Amino acid sequence: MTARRRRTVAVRSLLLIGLVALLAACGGNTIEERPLDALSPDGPIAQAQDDLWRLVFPIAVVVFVLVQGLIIFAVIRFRDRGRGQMPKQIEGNTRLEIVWTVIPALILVVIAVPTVATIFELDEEPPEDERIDVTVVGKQYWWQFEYPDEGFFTANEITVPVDTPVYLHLDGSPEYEMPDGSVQPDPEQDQLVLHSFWVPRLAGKKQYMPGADRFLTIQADEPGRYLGNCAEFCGLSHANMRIRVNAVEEEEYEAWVAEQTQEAESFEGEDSAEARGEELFGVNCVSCHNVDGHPDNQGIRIGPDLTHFNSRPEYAGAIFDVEDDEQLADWIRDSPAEKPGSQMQPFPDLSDDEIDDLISYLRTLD
Amino acid sequence: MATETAHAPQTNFNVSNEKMGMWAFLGSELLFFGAFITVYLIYVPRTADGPGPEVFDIPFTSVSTFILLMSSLAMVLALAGIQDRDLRRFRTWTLATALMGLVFLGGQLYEFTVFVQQDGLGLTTSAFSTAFYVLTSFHKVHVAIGVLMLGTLWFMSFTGRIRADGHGTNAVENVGLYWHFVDIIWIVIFTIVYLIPVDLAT
Amino acid sequence: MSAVEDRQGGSNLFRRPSSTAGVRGWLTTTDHKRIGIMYFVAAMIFFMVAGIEALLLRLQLATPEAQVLDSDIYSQMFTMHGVTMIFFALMPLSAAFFNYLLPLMIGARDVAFPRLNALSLWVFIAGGIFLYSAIFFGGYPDTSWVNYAPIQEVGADPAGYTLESGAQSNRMLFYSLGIQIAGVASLASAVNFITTILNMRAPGMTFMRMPVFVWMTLVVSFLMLFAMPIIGVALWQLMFDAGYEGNFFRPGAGGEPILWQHLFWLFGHPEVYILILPAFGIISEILPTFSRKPLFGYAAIVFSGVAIGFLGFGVWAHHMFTSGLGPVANAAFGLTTMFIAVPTGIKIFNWLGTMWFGTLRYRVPMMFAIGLVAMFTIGGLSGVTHAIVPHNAQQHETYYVVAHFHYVLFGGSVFGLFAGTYYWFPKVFGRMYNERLGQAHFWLQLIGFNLAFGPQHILGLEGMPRRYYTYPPGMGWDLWNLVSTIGGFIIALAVLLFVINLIWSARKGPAAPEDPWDARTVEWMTSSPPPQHNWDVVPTISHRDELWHRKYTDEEVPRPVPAGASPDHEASAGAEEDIHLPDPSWWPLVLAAGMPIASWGVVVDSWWLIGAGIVVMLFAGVAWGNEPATEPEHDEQPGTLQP
Amino acid sequence: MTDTRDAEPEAEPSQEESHHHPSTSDYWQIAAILAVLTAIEIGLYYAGQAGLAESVTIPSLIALTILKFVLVLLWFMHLRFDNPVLNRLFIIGLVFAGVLYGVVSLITLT
Ligand code: HEA
Ligand code: HEA
Ligand code: HEC
Ligand code: CUA
Ligand SMILES: [Cu+2]
Repeated sequence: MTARRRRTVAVRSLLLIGLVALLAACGGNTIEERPLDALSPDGPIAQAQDDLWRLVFPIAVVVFVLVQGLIIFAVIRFRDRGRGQMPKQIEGNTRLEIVWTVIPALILVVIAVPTVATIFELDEEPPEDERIDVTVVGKQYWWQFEYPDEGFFTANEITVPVDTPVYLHLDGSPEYEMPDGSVQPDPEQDQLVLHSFWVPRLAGKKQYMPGADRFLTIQADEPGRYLGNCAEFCGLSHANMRIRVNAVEEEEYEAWVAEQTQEAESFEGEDSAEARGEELFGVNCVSCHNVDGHPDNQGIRIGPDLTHFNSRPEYAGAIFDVEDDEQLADWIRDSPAEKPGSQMQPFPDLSDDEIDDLISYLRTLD
Repeated sequence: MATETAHAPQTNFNVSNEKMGMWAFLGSELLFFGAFITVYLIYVPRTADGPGPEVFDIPFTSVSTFILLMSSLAMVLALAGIQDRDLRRFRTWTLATALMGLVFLGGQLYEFTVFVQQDGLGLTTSAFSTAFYVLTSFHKVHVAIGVLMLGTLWFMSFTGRIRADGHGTNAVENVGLYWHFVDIIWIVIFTIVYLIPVDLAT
Repeated sequence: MSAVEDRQGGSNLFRRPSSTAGVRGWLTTTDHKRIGIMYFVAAMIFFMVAGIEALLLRLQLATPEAQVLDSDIYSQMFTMHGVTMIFFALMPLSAAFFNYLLPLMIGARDVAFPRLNALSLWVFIAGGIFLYSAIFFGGYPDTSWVNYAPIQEVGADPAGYTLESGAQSNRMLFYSLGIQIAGVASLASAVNFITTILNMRAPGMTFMRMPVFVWMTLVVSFLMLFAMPIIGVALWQLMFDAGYEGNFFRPGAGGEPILWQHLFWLFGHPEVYILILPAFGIISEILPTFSRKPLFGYAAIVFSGVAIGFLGFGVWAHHMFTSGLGPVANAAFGLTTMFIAVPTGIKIFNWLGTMWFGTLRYRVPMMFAIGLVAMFTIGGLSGVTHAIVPHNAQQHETYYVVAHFHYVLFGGSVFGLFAGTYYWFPKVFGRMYNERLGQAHFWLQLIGFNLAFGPQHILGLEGMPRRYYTYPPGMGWDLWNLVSTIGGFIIALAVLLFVINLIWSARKGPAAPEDPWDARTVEWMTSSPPPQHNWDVVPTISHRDELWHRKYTDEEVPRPVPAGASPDHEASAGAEEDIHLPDPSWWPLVLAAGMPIASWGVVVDSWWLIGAGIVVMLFAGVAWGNEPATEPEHDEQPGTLQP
Repeated sequence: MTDTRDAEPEAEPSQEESHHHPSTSDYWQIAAILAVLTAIEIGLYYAGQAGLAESVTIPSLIALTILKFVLVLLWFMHLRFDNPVLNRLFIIGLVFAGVLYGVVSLITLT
């Protein structure tokens, strides 16, 4: 092949690759195929953001095609044909300079105006009586959610009604009401680091900033289970800190809230696996985990609130399936081995039976 | 240095390389101290229930500020000395400058011990204290380096690298620039770190 | 060098070394050309190390839930990859070009401060050695090259069930001190190059006759002059927080974590222009040479470069759009960011104008230069889409951003620096590189690069976050990650060809003439390689493309000047004798060595070691000030005491 | 680090700055003015303690500081007499520092 042939072939194959890539990116965006796709909005906030993309991306493509086209044209047309000819020594052209200063500037104005408008639009706070408030705390490496109006906690997964703005308060200096009525700062207040809350199909992300307050609105159009991730590097398990947003119809949401506000069943005095588990839990676990209704509960929130642990399909930053007994046993025995950097201490001294008992107890927490 | 410049100061701007380099460096230093001063200003109220700027001893600091200010005069007189080909005057004022610098440093260090021991303002007490100590310590480091350079200049006047015929004036001038710069930074620090915050705090 | 041999060292402690031969000659050299070569070699080594780190990352990401690296190692690898590439590969590579070419291009015999120049080199190398010694102190930094506070207070694993927490704070110290040291080197270079360009141009070399590469060096030097102190402050603060329980970024004690982001990006954004402008300068030399036309719109290219440098200080918060700065700040920074596309576009179009109607010769430097124009544009356009603030919330911290910055950094800076390496190789080594191998390198790199980073656009928009050591299957990410990994390895192969070509050609390549490319600027007027004193007679400049005007007539379609090129050897006989070259010195090396010593002291918390390092530095500094000139000035008697 | 060696050692200072060399008595006068300004600053501080409004003390303190800053720069550091290129190097730094840190404070404090 001559150098030129080689070049054209290379250029063509590059274009082909680009095209295939583009097609692959556009096709198959259902939530099953691409659960985290940032270009498939399923709510008004993400939609507003996406509208801008749909304006800007084609413009970028046009500029791309123009510049690459000019390059390819020049490369082919003005190649040295070996005739030893010397080109004219052109130093510049003021009119051209003005053209390619002004036109890009105008294009940018076209982009800038809707961008600024959308920035301010999205900054608006949804009216208090139409929204649901959720307080979010990013921990190393899981998310704590509190429904302040209803007064319960959950971890990694929230349930929200569709078509309702959910106003997230990313609370950098969390405080809790203890069982004795006092208000205490988060026990890990000094250990907080940055995280970023991101559920692509519902809204763009927002940093969780220790010591400060940040707010983010999300909203879903359709019922569904929307996936999300922590998007700011936060340590060893940054990749294992997922988010689930369960959007449901209004009635279903009410039922869920009613269930979540229930206390856990107590087995005190019984002689069963659950009762033994409850006791073991009191000895080993309540120092970190809150379980409303547990006889020894101290209201401590170092680990996730487990009152309704079994109602969540996944746990530990939503990386493990809750139904897998064996995995859960491993988790309790040595969680840092299962999830790097887990802040839950290993329990090497618990026997297999004890762990089974604990699991039996955990199964009642739904 | 290339020959063509060795005989006549044929630089494009007719300014010695050293002097130009020094000014560029000082421009960069403005960004350095600027950042520390900004952070300090933001952190003045962040005392985390520890002591705040009210612990500053303004009369004491005023005296050391005055000494540093006057050291700038001494410096410029040392330069005038060498420019007038008067080696003795140069030595005297250089030494005076260095000594005033040392007195300033001593005063500052003494003040630190008072803050730490009597007022309980440690480096780790609060964002305010960390910002205060680190800012003023970096200034001190600059003063200390300046004192060393002055000492070196003084020494050089005995080894023949600074001479009564004006040889070495360049070096004196550049050390002088550095010294005055350290002084003007302190002029700013004195007002912004000491006078205004204390005023606000009381 | 005769000037050096008849030196008179004096009998005191501060003797100057005399030999320019052997290892010792290299260690003590103050010759900007040798320093440039050492910069290049050291930076290339760091480049390969960082590249291998990248390959490890790519291996781990090739398939979902792979087990090549665990989370801890993965974090260390991407942090070191980023830090090394930015601070120890690309910045020093640019410095290598500045060093070697700047004096040649402005017609000087050396830089303004030759010993300071040597200091920059050794400090940079000392910093790299220090950073990589972290392996002996509990591992490499592992919290990304941006290291967002307050993670320095906490570490990647505060409970310490997986990592030892002592080791973690050491890692933070290596990050802050390692970059700090590299920063000192950059700051010193900045002062040096600014002074050199402003003060030491050859007769007739006015500002508007300076080659664009020199202009870009000037702009980059100013960017470094004003950006390095900012990161310096941030890193000191980080050090006090991580090593001495300071409270700069500790929210509990009143610190503001967001201040770190401000300071980091106040430096960080100018930094990215520090990385790209040298490449822009390089291709502004190459495109005209291989198009046989003057640069189109010289003034526009120069001023847009200055404008980019200036605006570059006003856009830093575009890295912080999701950190909650509020709509006003977001809008303002979104706008300034977008409008940087205007001066950059001016450059792109003027380069196209340079090629237009030219006679383009596709030698390897030209191919890389055109590659830069094409690839950088892609990266620039994705940069503009980042500036769409509301949608940035979807893009931020995803592979879409990773794709953006590899397109500008690799597709821009690396392509440009490689172009420059091929272009000036004959000048530096007096030998030609292998053209066919070079072309193979280009095509492999172009393909590998697009395979590696093109798919990352898609990955990012499909929601794949950055800095994830693993990802589950079923996200639609599997294919493109695999493609990206394959691309990464193709790049490695390409770079391997490059390195082989350089090493082989430097020894065995055919001899190169003075001016192999029929070039336009004065560095091609001296011999290849240039003599130590660069010029026998310093050229007098009367045109922008001085050499071209000496070779060709001023007609619209130029013809060779009958007398032929008039390089300046004629008058040279005997000129060498009175050229006073900068003399070798040990003190830059010694002074640089003090820095890692003191820094290790901070890491192991030993005041003794810190003190020792400081003493070494002070001693070297004083010795530096008192070092005798080897060539005694006629009226000086060093060593004699004066009353 | 001042570099005494790599310089052109005989960059005759007289040639460079021969224009107007301030005399030593100029220096003493400037120093006296600086001393007086400092005294006023301290006085202002005490006036503030004694109840003078912040809106008076703080702006005047800042103004006095700038005045001292400029005096040292122009006279002791010879900017008044030297080549303007030096001036510019410093002023660019000053402007950058002022604007950039001003914006950062503004964003952080609001
Ligand atoms: C060489 C380095 C380099 C260069 C030159 C650039 C250039 C640009 N960058 Fe990039 N950037 C980085 C390196 C670089 N960047 C890095 C390393 C990061 C990530 C850091 C990290 O988080 O780790 C980053 C991240 C980054 C972000 C943050 C993304 C995020 O984290 O959310 C943004 C946001 O606005 C951005 C924007 C831009 C813009 C607008 C340009 C512009 O300068 C580009 C201008 C060029 C063009 C636009 C193309 C040519 C122009 C034309 C052909 C004219 C016509 C065009 C139009 C009308 C549009 N960059
Ligand atoms: C100057 C800039 C630069 C350059 C040139 C590169 C080059 C490459 N980068 Fe770069 N990268 C960054 C700067 C750069 N990177 C930065 C700043 C980050 C962010 C870090 C952070 O998040 O903190 C990053 C992050 C980053 C990530 C994201 C990691 C993550 O977020 O989890 C990835 C992943 O694919 C990646 C891949 C690569 C690859 C494959 C190359 C290749 O192009 C490298 C090619 C080079 C070589 C391969 C060397 C040649 C080797 C030889 C000749 C020897 C042959 C040896 C063998 C084949 C074994 N980089
Ligand atoms: C040192 C404090 C601590 C103790 C003691 C502790 N845990 Fe945990 N636990 C945690 C933390 C922290 C997490 C979150 C880990 C993560 O997801 O990264 C956690 C998570 C869990 C989870 C997953 C919760 C979810 O929804 O994601 C379960 C289940 C659990 N712990 C059970 C137990 C049991 C059973 C015990 C007692 C045997 C126990 N923990 C003791 C701190 C603790
Ligand atoms: Cu939390 Cu990343
Ligand atoms: Cu940027």
